Amino acid sequence: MSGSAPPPSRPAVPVAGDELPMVGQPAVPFIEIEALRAREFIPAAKEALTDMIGEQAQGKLIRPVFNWAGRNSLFPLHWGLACCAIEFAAAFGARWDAERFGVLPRSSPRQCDLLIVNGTVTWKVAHKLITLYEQIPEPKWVIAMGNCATGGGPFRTAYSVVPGVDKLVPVDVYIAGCPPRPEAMLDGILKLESLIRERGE
Amino acid sequence: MAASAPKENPTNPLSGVVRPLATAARQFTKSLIRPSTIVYPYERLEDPKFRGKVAVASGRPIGVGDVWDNYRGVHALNIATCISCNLCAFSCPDICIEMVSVAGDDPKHPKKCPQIDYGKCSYCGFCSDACPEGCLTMTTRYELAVTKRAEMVYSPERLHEVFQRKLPMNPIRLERPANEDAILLDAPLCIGCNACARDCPTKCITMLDVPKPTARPGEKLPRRIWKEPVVNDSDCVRCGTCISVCPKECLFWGTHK
Amino acid sequence: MQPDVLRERLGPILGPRLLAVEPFAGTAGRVRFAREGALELFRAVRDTLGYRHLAMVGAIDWVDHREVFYVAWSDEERDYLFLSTDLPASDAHVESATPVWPAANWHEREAFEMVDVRFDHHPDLRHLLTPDEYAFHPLLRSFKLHEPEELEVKTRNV
Amino acid sequence: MWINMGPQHPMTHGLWNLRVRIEGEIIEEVDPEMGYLHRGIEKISEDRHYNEVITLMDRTCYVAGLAWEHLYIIAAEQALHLEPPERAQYIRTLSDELQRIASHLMWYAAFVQDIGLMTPFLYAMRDRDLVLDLFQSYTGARMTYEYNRVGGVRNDLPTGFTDRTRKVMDWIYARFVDYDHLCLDSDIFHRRCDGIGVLSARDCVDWGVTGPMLRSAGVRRDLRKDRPYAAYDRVEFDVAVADGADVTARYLVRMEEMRQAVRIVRQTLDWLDKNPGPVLADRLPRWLGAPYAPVGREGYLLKRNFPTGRGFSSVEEPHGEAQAYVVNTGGEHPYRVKFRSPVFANIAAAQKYLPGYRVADIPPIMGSVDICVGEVDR
Amino acid sequence: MTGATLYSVSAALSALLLGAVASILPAPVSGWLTSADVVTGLAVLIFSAILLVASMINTIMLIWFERKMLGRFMDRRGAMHVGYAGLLQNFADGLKLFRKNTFRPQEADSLGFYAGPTAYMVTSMILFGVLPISTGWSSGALPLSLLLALAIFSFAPLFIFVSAWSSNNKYSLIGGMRSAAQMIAYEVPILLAVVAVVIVSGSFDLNVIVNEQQNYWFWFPLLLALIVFVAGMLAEMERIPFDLPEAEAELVEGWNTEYGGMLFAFFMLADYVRALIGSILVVLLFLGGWTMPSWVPAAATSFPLAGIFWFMIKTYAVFGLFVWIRASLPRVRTDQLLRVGWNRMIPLALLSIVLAAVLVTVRCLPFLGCVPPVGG
Repeated sequence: MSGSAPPPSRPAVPVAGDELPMVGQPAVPFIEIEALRAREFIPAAKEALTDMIGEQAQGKLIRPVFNWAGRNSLFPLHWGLACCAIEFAAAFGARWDAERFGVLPRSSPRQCDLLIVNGTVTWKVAHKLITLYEQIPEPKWVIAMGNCATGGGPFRTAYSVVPGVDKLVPVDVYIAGCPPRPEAMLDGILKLESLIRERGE
Repeated sequence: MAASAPKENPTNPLSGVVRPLATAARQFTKSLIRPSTIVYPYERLEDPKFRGKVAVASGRPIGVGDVWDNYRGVHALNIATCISCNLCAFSCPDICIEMVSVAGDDPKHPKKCPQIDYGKCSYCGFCSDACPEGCLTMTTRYELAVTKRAEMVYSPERLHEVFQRKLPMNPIRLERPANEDAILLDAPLCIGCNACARDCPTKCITMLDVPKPTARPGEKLPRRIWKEPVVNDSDCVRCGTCISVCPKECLFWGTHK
Repeated sequence: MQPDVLRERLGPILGPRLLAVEPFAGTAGRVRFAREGALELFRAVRDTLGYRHLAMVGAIDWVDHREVFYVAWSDEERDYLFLSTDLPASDAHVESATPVWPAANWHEREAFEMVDVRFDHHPDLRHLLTPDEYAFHPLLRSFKLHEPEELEVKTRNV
Repeated sequence: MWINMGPQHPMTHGLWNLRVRIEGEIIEEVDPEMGYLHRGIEKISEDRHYNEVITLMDRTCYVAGLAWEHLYIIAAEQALHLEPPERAQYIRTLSDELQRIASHLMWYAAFVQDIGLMTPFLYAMRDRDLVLDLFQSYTGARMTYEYNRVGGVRNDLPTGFTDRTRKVMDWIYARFVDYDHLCLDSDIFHRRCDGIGVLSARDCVDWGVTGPMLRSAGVRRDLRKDRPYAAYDRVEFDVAVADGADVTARYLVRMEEMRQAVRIVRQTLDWLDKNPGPVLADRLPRWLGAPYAPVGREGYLLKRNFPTGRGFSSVEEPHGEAQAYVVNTGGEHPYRVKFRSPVFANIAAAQKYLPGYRVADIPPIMGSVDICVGEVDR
Repeated sequence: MTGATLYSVSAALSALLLGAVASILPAPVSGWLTSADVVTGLAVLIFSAILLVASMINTIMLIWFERKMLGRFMDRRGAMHVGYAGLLQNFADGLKLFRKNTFRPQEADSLGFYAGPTAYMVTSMILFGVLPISTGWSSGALPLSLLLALAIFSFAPLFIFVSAWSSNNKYSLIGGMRSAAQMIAYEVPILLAVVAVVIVSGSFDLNVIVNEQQNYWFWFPLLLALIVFVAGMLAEMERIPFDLPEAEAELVEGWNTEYGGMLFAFFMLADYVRALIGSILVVLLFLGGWTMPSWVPAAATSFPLAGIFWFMIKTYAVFGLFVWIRASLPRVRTDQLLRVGWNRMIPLALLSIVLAAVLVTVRCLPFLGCVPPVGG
């Protein structure tokens, strides 16, 4: 208790526990979002079913189902490299909540499908990155998040930095940004989903 | 109040379990109807409805609106007003801007405009700060996921497309301060070749005649055109193009006495 | 602590090995010393003057010679003290400060790998940041970074 | 048995490797291995203009970018003999303190995960995003700000900023109670964190440990008080000190620092409301007024002589005391830039505060150190 | 609560099926096919198939329930975009893991590596055959069904340890050892807490235990035993605050660090199967199973499948409690966990036995009514 200073000045606005005074209008109402999603869900489901039936006609019943499963449950490796890792974490925070898309970070590469390279890759860590990539079982994808992973970023002239992670492992989606916003990362994951849908596995 | 570490565990097992449970439960009841998640593809913080406000859901803030005016995303380039001064490329710390030719009116002297590689850009805004004409600005666009590395390179035309989309742009323009620095001429070295006046992006250099001195006996006059550049300081954007094209290195930075 | 006070108190201990004490904004002063007196100076600075906390050790390559600098903090003076010594580039070594300040350990390892200054009697002088195989010292002026254009060419062939 | 924790391990919060020798579950010896994120920032800085180094500073410490910009800027201004206007000083103070809140919230989010608490991570990230929104509204980016310039700051605060900031501060100040309910009032939290990772004040000083780790050992040392920079001599606040030197004490210190930061932010906001003015120094060398004309890479400055100088700065960034040393030899690039990160020393002391505890104690102890590998490796 | 039960339905189905098949077959075979033993055998098969599918779907929905509920505790939404409200998310996860490459690390022991997760999964799933969900759920009376359930339930640590040891990873090994130590330490208090229930109800048969709770549920008189049982179950299920074997922060993923693909899905699924079974046991032993107290209006207890309906409601509520605890408490340390297990939980459980004995002796409780005669 050595500080014994007066308690910090109380806020002038009545805090009343925790409510922040409402400045603007409420955000998009819950019902509206649900309606939007429902409106989108029905055509999407219809389309998916038509796709499946079409594929089935070609004698491929199972593949579209697994494709659907694979693209909707991408487990990224829980690995923070540098700056982008903070935005990576923020995307799993309450505001953006990447888990909505079934993206759930796992700590062991054996249980992942997706390697998100979120930061600068140095030559010292390069072979470890390759090992981790190899430990991910097939089918697997790689996202180069941010400019350092894409091409070395501001550090690409340095002696210790790999100028782009595509020199080490094949990259499926590049996300530009320094660092990309969490929305941009989610956009990259959605792009990967559509890529899997087009390309198969 | 200065913090003070307790000597022993001040909580007892019962309240030490109940208090956290109660806190979590309180949050649960609050977020039951509307958690503070922004449903990203459907809701975006840069939507006008959030602008100028603290976005609120169920009485809780989920984001501060009005933050997008200043955001540094993809550039927008107005090719029409670009003067090819090269300042953006010079000021880029990451060397991601390259001046490339765009198809223009004059096929003989194509205009050079910036091409930006977003795989290298660090979005620092130095280029748009340096742009003297305000034709290169940064917009709020940030979704840049591509499947091929080459798609990250935005040609001037593509940047112009972004400009035409009329996205919200960074409104904070910096005042160009009174600048004492000027292009000075080391007159005896000049040969009057007109290179500076020809390449000046703002055409603020005019070549004025200088009187041809009469040669004294024994003295050999230099072979040159008897003109000298004069810089109009109020129009000059201080891009330094003239200095770099000068074959005799007779132009330099300085201040008027 | 003013520079002249520093000179008065350090002078008798170091003698001629104390080269100069210059004022340096933001610190109590910049003490320049010859490397032979390193350990005595460190001890004196820590025990006599009370600069118990070593904040930073670094090295600069001045092409013809190398400079090693130490920054220490005193809780009583509430100020930093800047020590620096010049070493010839051909034979850059100085006594390690680890016996006096344990905190110097990693700083000296870093200075060793970056600017190629050897610290005598250092307990564990190996690379800290770069892999052990790196034979070059990046922060030497003679070491040049890749040119960006050159890098493009180089990586395109990979 | 030696086990490697890292470079890919949930405990590390960054790219480093903690090699631990254990006997049963007891730690016998540790050997931190750094350098996996060494990007040569000091070397690259030698090839950049004074203002362009700022873009590297944000990436050096990615959780406290503005504090590191401030650190570099003070040293660079001293080396270049420039003085920023007073309003810029206040804005920098404001930025530093907002950054302290954001950084400590990030620390809190990472730390609670280390002891197995899942929920507060989300709460802290949610509230941190509000602070980042404030940053975005005046610097234009969430994490890499590029806001400070040699001689001031880039732009003034936008209209309505102070009101918004006050509201967000009120909200966050009320949230700290929730955080304490989930941690400090939890019996298991005390069982996990009390009395582990003890590093006495004497060892702290010997090993160069600074920041909340030092203050948790009862040492009242804060550069903002001892050696005020920017506008810290004109605002009122208290130094958060705790005794115990363990993980709980560090938690208390950081929580108190966030409260004090809110206090400082409110004071600077009041001052900024009343005192408009310029935010960038008038007479900058042409090549420093970044927006106005860069100097180019070919060296147009050769025909002019600029003053030389050395700059040394030291600021209290969220992790501790950071130092910068900038040598200006009259060129357009700094001759040498040297940074010292507080985390560098705090990790180096791991061989002092880890042995003797259990493997399960490593995450809370290392979590309480608040590691940002970017600034250690640079 | 009479009428069609799951077993009677499957018996009828079996008889129908066999009758149809027998009608087109010659006499000796058809006679054998329609004999009581064969019909019963097929009925059991059908019964278990239905049970398996139902419990699988239930487990997967339980994961969805946890993810959504955890999301609300954390002020976020949880899985949401796969299927409506994320209902299909876990099916996608399961299918994806099924599709992934199965592999074995080079140094891993082949037998243990493959057998461990499989056996873990199977022993967990078998339990559903033992636990009664509603009246007449299973045909035969199992007089010692509670003991059987607990015996199978506590079999799992062995397989965890086997798979952890055979995957040849330091983190797995530490996790496996922790898991074994922790499960053994919490076996004893769980059994002792169960003894209290057995004393009051007078039987090891779960059906009887539930029927004993017609008048009042056991949670109130046996609150102490309930607390011990829930804490022990948390440890058995390896959930926060007792999820040390998988402690993410220090042991990367604990004993399943080296597992991926289908084997990992086995672990994941078996974990939630165990969580479901833990909740079911709590409901059966302390919350009256499928019964409702007599003061509840008859309309609420007599509609078709009311027993299963109430049972599921209670099970999910209990599981919600586990999620709530997970959302708000940190993880304890191994030594603390074991100390609490041996030094605190066992005395508490012993005390609860004494209380149960007193209860049986006194027989009547104020406001609650009397205990039915022992063995009834």
